[in-house]
Amino acid sequence: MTGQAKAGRPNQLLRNLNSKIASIPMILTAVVIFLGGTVWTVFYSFTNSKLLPRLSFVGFDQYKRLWAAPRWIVSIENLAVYGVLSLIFSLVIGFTLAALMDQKIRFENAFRTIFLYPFALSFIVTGLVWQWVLNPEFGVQSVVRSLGWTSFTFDPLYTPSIVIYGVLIAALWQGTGLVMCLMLAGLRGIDEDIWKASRVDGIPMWKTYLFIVIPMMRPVFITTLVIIASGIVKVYDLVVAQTSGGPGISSEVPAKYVYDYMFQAQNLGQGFAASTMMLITVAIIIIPWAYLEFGGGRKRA
Amino acid sequence: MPDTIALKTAEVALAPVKSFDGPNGKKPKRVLSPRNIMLYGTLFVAAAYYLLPLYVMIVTSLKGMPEIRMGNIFSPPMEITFEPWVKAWATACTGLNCDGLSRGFWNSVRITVPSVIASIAIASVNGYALANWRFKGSELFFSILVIGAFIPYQVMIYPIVIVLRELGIYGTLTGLIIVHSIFGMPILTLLFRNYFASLPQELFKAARIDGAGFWQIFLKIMVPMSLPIFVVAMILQVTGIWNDFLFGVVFTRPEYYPMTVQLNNIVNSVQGVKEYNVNMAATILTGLVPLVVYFVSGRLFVRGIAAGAVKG
Amino acid sequence: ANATDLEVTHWWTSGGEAAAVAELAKAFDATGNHWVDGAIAGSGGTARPIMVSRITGGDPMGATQFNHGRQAEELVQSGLMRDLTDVATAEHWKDIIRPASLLDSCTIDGKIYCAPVNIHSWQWLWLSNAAFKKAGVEVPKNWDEFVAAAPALEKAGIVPLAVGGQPWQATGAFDVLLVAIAGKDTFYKVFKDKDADVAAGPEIAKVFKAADDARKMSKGSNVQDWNQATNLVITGKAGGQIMGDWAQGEFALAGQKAGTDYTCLPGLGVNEIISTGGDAFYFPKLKDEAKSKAQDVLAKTLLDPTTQVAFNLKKGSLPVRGDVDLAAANDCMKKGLEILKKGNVIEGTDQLLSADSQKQKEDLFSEFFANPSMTPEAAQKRFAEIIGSAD
Amino acid sequence: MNSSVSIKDLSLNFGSVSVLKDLNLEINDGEFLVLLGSSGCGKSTLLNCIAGLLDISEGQIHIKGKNVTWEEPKDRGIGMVFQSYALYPQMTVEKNLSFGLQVANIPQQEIDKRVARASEILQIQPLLKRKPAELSGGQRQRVAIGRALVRDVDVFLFDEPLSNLDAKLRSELRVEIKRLHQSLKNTMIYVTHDQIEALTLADRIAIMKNGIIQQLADPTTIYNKPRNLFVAGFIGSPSMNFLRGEIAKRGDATVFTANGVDFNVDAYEASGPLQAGRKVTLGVRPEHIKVNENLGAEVHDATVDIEEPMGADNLLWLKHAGHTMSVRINGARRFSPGSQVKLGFDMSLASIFDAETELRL
Amino acid sequence: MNSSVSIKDLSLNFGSVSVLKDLNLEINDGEFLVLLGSSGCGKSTLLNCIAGLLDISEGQIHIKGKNVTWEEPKDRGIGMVFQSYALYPQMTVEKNLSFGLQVANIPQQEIDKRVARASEILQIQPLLKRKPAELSGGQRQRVAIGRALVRDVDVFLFDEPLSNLDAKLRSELRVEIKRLHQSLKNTMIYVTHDQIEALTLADRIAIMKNGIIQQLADPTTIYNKPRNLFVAGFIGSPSMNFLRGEIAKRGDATVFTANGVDFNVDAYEASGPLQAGRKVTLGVRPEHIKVNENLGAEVHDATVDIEEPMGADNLLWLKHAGHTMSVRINGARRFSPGSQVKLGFDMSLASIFDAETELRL
Ligand SMILES: Nc1ncnc2c1ncn2[C@@H]1O[C@H](COP(=O)(O)OP(=O)(O)OP(=O)(O)O)[C@@H](O)[C@H]1O
Ligand SMILES: Nc1ncnc2c1ncn2[C@@H]1O[C@H](COP(=O)(O)OP(=O)(O)OP(=O)(O)O)[C@@H](O)[C@H]1O
Ligand SMILES: [Mg+2]
Ligand SMILES: [Mg+2]
Repeated sequence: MTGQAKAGRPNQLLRNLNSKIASIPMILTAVVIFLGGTVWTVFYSFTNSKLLPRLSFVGFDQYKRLWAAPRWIVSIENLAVYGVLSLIFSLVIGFTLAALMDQKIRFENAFRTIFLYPFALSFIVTGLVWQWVLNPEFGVQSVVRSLGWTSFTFDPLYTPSIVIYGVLIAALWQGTGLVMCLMLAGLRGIDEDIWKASRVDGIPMWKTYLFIVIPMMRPVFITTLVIIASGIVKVYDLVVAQTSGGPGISSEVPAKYVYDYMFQAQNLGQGFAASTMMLITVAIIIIPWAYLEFGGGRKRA
Repeated sequence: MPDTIALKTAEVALAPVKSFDGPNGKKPKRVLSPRNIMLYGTLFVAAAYYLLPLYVMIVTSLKGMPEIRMGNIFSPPMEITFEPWVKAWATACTGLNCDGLSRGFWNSVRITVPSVIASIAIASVNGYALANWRFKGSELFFSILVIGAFIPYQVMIYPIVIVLRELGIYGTLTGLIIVHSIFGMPILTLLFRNYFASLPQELFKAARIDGAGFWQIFLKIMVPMSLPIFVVAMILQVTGIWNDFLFGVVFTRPEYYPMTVQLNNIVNSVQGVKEYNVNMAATILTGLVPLVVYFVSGRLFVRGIAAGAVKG
Repeated sequence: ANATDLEVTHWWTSGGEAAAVAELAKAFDATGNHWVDGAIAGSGGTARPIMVSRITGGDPMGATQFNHGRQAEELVQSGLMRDLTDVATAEHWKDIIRPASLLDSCTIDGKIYCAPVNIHSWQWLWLSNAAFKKAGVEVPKNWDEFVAAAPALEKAGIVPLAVGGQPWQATGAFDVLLVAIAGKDTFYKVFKDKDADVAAGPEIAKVFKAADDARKMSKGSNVQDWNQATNLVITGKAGGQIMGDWAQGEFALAGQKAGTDYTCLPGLGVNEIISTGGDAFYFPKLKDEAKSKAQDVLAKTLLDPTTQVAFNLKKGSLPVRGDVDLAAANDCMKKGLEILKKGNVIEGTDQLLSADSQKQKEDLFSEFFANPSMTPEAAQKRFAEIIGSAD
Repeated sequence: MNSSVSIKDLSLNFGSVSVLKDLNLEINDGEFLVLLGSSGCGKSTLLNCIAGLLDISEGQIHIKGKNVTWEEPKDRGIGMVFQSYALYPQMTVEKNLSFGLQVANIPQQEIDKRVARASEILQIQPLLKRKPAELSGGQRQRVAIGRALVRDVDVFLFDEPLSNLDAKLRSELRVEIKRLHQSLKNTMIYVTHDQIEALTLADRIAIMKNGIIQQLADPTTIYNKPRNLFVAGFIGSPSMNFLRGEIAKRGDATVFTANGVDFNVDAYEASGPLQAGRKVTLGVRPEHIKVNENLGAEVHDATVDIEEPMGADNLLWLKHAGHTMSVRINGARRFSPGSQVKLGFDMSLASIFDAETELRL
Repeated sequence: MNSSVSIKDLSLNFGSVSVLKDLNLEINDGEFLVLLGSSGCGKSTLLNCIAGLLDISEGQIHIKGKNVTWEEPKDRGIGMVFQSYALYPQMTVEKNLSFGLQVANIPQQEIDKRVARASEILQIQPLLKRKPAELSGGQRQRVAIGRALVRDVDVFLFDEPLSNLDAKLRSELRVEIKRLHQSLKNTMIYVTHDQIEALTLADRIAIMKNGIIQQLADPTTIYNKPRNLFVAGFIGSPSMNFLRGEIAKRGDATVFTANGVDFNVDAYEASGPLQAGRKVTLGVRPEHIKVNENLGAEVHDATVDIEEPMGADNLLWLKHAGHTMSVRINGARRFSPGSQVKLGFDMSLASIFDAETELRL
């Protein structure tokens, strides 16, 4: 009888056919572009391709050179500093603003729009504006000096040791609005009764946020983290627009290294080696996470 | 006993306001309580930080070059001039073409509209398939896709150039639309998948029992229920695609160059002194479309995010 | 002929450059065809990847600017570029173009793939007469005097040496110092023979010493673009700038006169040698027959004597033909032509080094100029390493 | 008895919508008061006002004789248990119980003592190290009660604490809450829309509708002598049978007549005179109608429409002179649909309401 | 009677978790079958398998004699009503009803006819132009039923259709569904975890636990002769009283003895012999214990612990020889906590289970 049932079982490939057809763009993108592109990139990182990809293998030479290049090291350091700080500050500022917005305030719409609008602007714009605001000759520094505080110095973009913070200021200006929105949406999803319970328990508001609400917003933080983190790894436009990696190489970032070596230096192999390093870093962080979120999710649901 | 009720009404009428000792009714609230001062103080300071660059942009764009050279970027223009705006829009030069941003504007529209539509259409169908019609491997492809969100665009340029070349659509608008769809796919699919998964499964089941198929359920049941998430997707995509520079210039030819290319040219091709006022005017003009989209649909944005993004 | 649209990409977008391009376009349009301008701002670094992508992506433009030399080598090898040998023979390019190295750079396996349009030399020091007047010192006649005058300039609130933030500017300045201080032979030993020992040797150490001076003198020039730096000189905010002859276009545009408003010192006034790099146009292979024809027309037009004169006057560079009359040339240009005639020329580093090595050099020198804590010795060590591994 | 919570002329508006209107309520010390009413009638709102979670628009609230109208919730001496439990999800049960105390800077020793006591009373000692997600619904509810318990408060407020639980658990926890009240003797105010909960738990029930208390009395009174039609219909499942008709005199006897059928109502203890001709509604509870047995003097004919066996009981839906009527009989007695039966009505247990004012006569 | 739905050896796994195991079930034509079980036991899963919304792992499903194991839901001749109504929020009621028909390309005339008929049966004609958001819970539920109705199906599947409604509405709609079944005579499979619904509606009840059917029988049998301890405990509210003890002989008489107290069980109709010494569990329903009246021969002493008046009934929680016991008496009889009472047990209505196999003896 069971055998009979099996005989009637339709072809597994045809089951759910529409869904499979509809997913073709996704499958193609995932497999051909992201997976294929990645494999291709890794593959060619072992060649000494110059302007055009060609199959002349040089083993790990590109990687040796990469890790010997001071500019790559600086890029990595910058990304680390920028990444950690922008993660922390985006989350802290975004959450703080969201918490303030959640206090049943007046003009909520106006405030939200103000915090969010920079997100609508491109990095070129953001970079340009902040390049200008931070320009020592007529930006904040000169304004403060003209007010009488002549020794005031604030020129992050022209001081190699702190230039990355100048970039950070602009990045936060652009990105925290979105984080605020995500957090606000998360806060709005918190059960009203939790607030009431904590008020009855006499728990001060800040403690409620810190010890009760934030831990409850784990999914929001994860989504936000994905969005911020994917932005951090990719940071390129802002640096190009704001500092072009300068002064010197002090605000270089990995994505720019990749781009510059692939296209300006016409050394694809080197660029591919650098991208491979980036991909590995991303994979180390993301794959366990993706597994937990999506792979393990089936069992949990 | 209708009289009881009459009596009660009379009673109320006779005794106007009962007064008790001590606190009564609403707790009086001071407008200037320390809490409010802190709250609004912080908000206003933050708002000032966010508005400052916009203010600088606007003020600068209304000044003449001499005034800019003299002074303070924060001071309001002594003499308002719209010259920079005109120049940015209509006469700024890029190489030999001196028609400002205007030539790129329609290109941007031509790129943005179909790209936004295509990328949202594709991602929403993907998200729907992933949420409601899972098949073997669908989650695996999705995981790859999400990891793809972390790959810097620059890394992918070369492979994509090759793919588009092989497809014979390199340099065409179609090619660019595909590229935008590809790079919009990870985050959008994530959003749509989460959103559709948060809709009641029973609706989907009911529709299946009613005999509706994959596309009918999507078009007739799911889409009409999903306005908020479509708004979020639209905002993200309009912003992203309108502001895109790299793809617009790498994957098309000059006749399709978007506005950002002109912006980049205006900003980067300096004629001796940087014309900050023109740059700022160009900047604002370029950002205008996404800004308008924001102002119009900002409220739906938060709602949509609450509905889609937040549920991990 | 029917009017054929030909798209030409380039990165000439500054004031002087754009004016020069307009001359080319005018001349081409006069042939009955149409020049479709595809300018991409932000220097070659931004523009080249876009051009290369388009050529490799199968959607090539009609013609494109490259620095001749090695930038387009592989594209030619992959058969993506049009062979111009026929045009060249018909127009006798071999005879009229000088120095011959320019055409050599366009020649691969005996075939000619590009049309050089100008000669650019890097080895110039531009000085603001007004700045020195303000500081109360004589306008220097060579690099050493300039270094000596620096403190006075600083005291007057003037940045002695303007160096823009773009990496190639610092690199270029160093190369100029190298030729000027270490001489032609050392230059070739380092860049042509890639002799790492020489690069690590005492000759080059002197160059690094000078570069160190330059670095100190350049402190405070908070600008990015080369022409902004030039503008500092024009407006007297900076004493001088090491920059190629294209800077002249900016001076001209600002209405300044060589000799009275500014002073130019070829070879830094030390060693009057100029390099002969330059720009050239490449013509990707096109399927469209009419366009291919138009490409030939454009190639011819670019080297047309009148075009050459008009273009180079605006651009501030030297024409590639020896047979044109540059009566309208100004002081500085004449100096350049003189040197050219004497044959005191070297090849440009773009022709000698791969883009990759150039990029590494740029990384080094942009860091060196921006980071005062990097000693000349450390920098020289890395320089020697780059030369050692250069190709 | 002292009044523990006293609400005076309380009004509350949300914007222009008035939710509570001039509400007065005295709750005695140690009393178990249930606020009962259908969804949206303002029960939770009233409870939140007492807790201080909502700012009232008018009136005063006194707890233990103290005017707390403007006090913060934590200073009112109240503990509250929420429908959705509102446990802090990332804290262990122990932490959930002690967090409020720690914030109030109560010495650790004292905290431990109180947590131990509460968890003993509620028998949640084995759960102390778990997190809420690892608890069943009933256990969560117990922890939520525990959180109020440790705070050593005078007044417990419950907002539908059982409505998220399944039927079986609900009846178990109901008993536990009752037992808790018996041992603690605190004042408890309990919101529900489940009448079984109300009837079993309450010392007194306040039935609300549209923000107004309809009747405030002990469960027996509410059940047997509902003050108006709303209360009568609201309490009892299945609902009281209502017949619309009028009073008439048949000789000496007073009868209720509807659709041409008379019911002798002499046995009914009216609080006022039942004049002939007065339009009234007669209400009879399903269990006060006898079928085929012990019928009494007056016998009515009816047809069985639907039978609903419910285990211990059996519910019959009958057709009787144009009305549909439900009757509850012993579960062992079965009737098939369509069969003819005889009914007897016990008028001493019935209710008669004026048709217009809807008040009980 | 023909079998309308027949499930053969059905198994279903979610990944490695087995939810349904080798399940066999024959449902007769026109039968009202209720699937009853606690949360998570697999009721909805089974229903979804029948509907074709889940792919089964093993076995077959036949509807009306046709093997539909791999058919699409729409081709199985079933209609389904969901707990959350699952109305399409953006469509009017009319559109909700006709959507499935339009999808199936049925002529508009026919659609109109069917919608008219369904809305007449369910009395929702005035609502046809509204959207679901503008309907009350009960109305929504009715529309949901209507959606199944218009499709003219053989088998109706209900997944806890009433559990989102309040008690009053629930009991009203329960009657309506019963009436609907009586008039349509379709096969209906109804999932619930509310035993009252199960008992009142079902022709037969299938009680499930962990994906296995524990007992499949008519309500009376289930209530009076539960096949095992689980069924006995699951059905009845408050739950059956269970006493753990053993069988003993006292002279001729067979007794059940626990905590030193004997209960004569001669009146019990055992399906097997009750040997002395066998460890058993005695189950007595609360309504089968008499208090102070009609006690019978054997009298036990007990103390009232808690009283739960529930209107028509009164529930007493008693302490009796170390057990806690619930007894249901008439609502009019009241006892205060602490009072001493005498109990009589009706053993002919009791159940005895083997302590180990938990099966009824
Ligand atoms: N924040 C608010 N703003 C406006 N109206 C509100 C608000 N909260 C409640 N209401 C309204 O006040 C009325 C009473 O609400 P309340 O929550 O007290 O009802 P409830 O009796 O507790 O009902 P339930 O049994 O559903 O919990 C409702 O009509 C509701 O719509
Ligand atoms: N998609 C799924 N993946 C994994 N496990 C599932 C899935 N759906 C249901 N289950 C599990 O299968 C079991 C049966 O679920 P089902 O929904 O049939 O229960 P139910 O009897 O309908 O309960 P309820 O009364 O709560 O609706 C549960 O333990 C549940 O956790
Ligand atoms: Mg409520
Ligand atoms: Mg279920």
